Amino acid sequence: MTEFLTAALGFILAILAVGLVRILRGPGDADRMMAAQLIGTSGIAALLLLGTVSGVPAAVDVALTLALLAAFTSIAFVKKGTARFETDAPGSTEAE
Amino acid sequence: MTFASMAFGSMTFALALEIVLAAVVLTGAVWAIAARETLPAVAGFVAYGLLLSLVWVHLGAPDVALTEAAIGSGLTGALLVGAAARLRLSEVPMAVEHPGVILRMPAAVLSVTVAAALAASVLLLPDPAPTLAPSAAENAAATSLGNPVTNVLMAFRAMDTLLEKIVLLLALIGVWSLAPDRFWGGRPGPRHYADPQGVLAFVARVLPPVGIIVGIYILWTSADHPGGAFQGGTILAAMWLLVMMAGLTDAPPVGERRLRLLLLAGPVVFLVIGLSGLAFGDAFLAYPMAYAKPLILAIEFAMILTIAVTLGLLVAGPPEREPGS
Amino acid sequence: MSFVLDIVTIIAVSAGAFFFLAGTVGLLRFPDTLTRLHALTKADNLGLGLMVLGLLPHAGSLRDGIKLICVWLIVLLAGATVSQLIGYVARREGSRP
Amino acid sequence: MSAATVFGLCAAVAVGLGLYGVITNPQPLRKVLAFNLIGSGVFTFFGVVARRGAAAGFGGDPIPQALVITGIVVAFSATALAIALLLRLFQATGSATLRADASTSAGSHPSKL
Repeated sequence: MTEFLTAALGFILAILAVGLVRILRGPGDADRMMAAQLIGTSGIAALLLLGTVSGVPAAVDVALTLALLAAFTSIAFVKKGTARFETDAPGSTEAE
Repeated sequence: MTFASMAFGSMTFALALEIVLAAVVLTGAVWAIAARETLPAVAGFVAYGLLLSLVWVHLGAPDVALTEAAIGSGLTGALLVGAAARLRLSEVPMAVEHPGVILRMPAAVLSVTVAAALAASVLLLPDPAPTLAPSAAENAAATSLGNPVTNVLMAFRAMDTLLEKIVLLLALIGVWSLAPDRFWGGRPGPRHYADPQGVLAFVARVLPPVGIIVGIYILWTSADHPGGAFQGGTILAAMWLLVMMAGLTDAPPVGERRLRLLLLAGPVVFLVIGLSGLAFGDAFLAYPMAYAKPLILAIEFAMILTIAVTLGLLVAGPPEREPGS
Repeated sequence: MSFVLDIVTIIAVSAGAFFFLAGTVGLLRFPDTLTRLHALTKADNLGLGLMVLGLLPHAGSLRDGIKLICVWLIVLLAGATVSQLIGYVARREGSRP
Repeated sequence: MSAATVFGLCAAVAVGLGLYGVITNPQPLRKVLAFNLIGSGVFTFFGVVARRGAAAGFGGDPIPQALVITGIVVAFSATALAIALLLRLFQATGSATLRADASTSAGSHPSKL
């Protein structure tokens, strides 16, 4: 069973790497944000698998923290990353 | 070693996984350095931090994994994103400044040398490794806490933790002191606005209650399981910042008395308990054996509030609006 | 009993991995931003949900099981929100191919 | 080769990458980011030392682990301070460059920093 879960973990890590490439290439902000979202979710999945594989039950607590902080950071990304559309951030009023 | 009990075949399987994990971590790191624009670089850094917390879990350090996930990746990421968004204007002329080969070559040589020296020292680490784990285990009974890391942070090396709290406050004073005189005492950062019926306002109403429960749980469980006031406090800070980002609340004026009291609560409780150790016990920060656990929990509960407020204000930045506006 | 649970784990984790794969392929290959967003939500909601389902039999205690489900619910809520915000960004950018 | 060794080498590379970024990247914000990378590499190195010291039923030596937790928090406060300085520089001079000759280019009011 451990072997199967380890293989699944390797697979998820590979997916995460693909997401990394996607952020690098873009092209648009929206695509980058989507890739970041995918990285967050697959990172959490990898963490849960890793906790089971290496026998660290506290990995679930780490996953809880990560889920909350990933939500916070993605929202910050989407909000601040697009601040040029908004009016609430001085210094970021560049034209589209 | 988790995998030591397995057959040789699985051993290489586990090793392959570790190499894959290390490779993905380094992909994030390369990209945080090499990306042309700042925002993708920050995204790379956040992904790197996320993966690093997997590494920490694998290294048998879930306490550090929690800290890395919460502060190292999440909150630092939010801080960098905010700064990157504000500096976007200045990015265009910066591209011209890119250093030439003359600077890059020696820099590369230096970096490779440092990395090689570190790698060599990893390979040459003494065997058997020196460790203080047995003495940490022997003295664990003194506090009746089950989590060795909390023991080290709150009892054996409590002085470090107290000073670290003071470093956080000093950093906040440093950030605030950068405000122009006319804004002193005002509210930090710009006021955020969002559609009160929108999705951002919705999530800022639903997620924080969950986050507050998780944050307090992470603190509560730290007596016997991985967790702690920093990790819990960071979650609380993130939830507070989320509510601010959605425009549901505004950052408090930095001159407010209640805010100042909250900022001082943690270090003061810590100091008072530490000094009473001097009076009733053997030394500064020595807890009487029978009350060690309740005292440590009292300090941690006072600290989680202070940490949450301090971290939140550090991300919010210096005051940018005139007091009373 | 443990054999049945192992089967559940293998099926659910494999299915979860499949949805992650599908989401990623969609993110790479679909023609425009909004369809890519559609692909992404599959990985988010179903992929992680199935993974959590598959790992539930391995949870050490009831508390760990509840926490696992909480992780999924938080990701679900955050994913739904962020997807909407990304959709807004995509509309502002115009649907670039 | 054990898990500790693999991640130790990973930490060494992260420090090298961060150092390169600090030296070569002209943007101060990217320097701050690269400096954080160096920091996390050093922390991982500590984690490897802690892992190798696993004894007495603990997954690792708790003392370096506690040191790293303190380190991460201090690194965060230093980063927050650096970014506040940087944003103030941007506010005061209209640009966020470290070049001495560029500091007056678009200045609104060279403030008392």
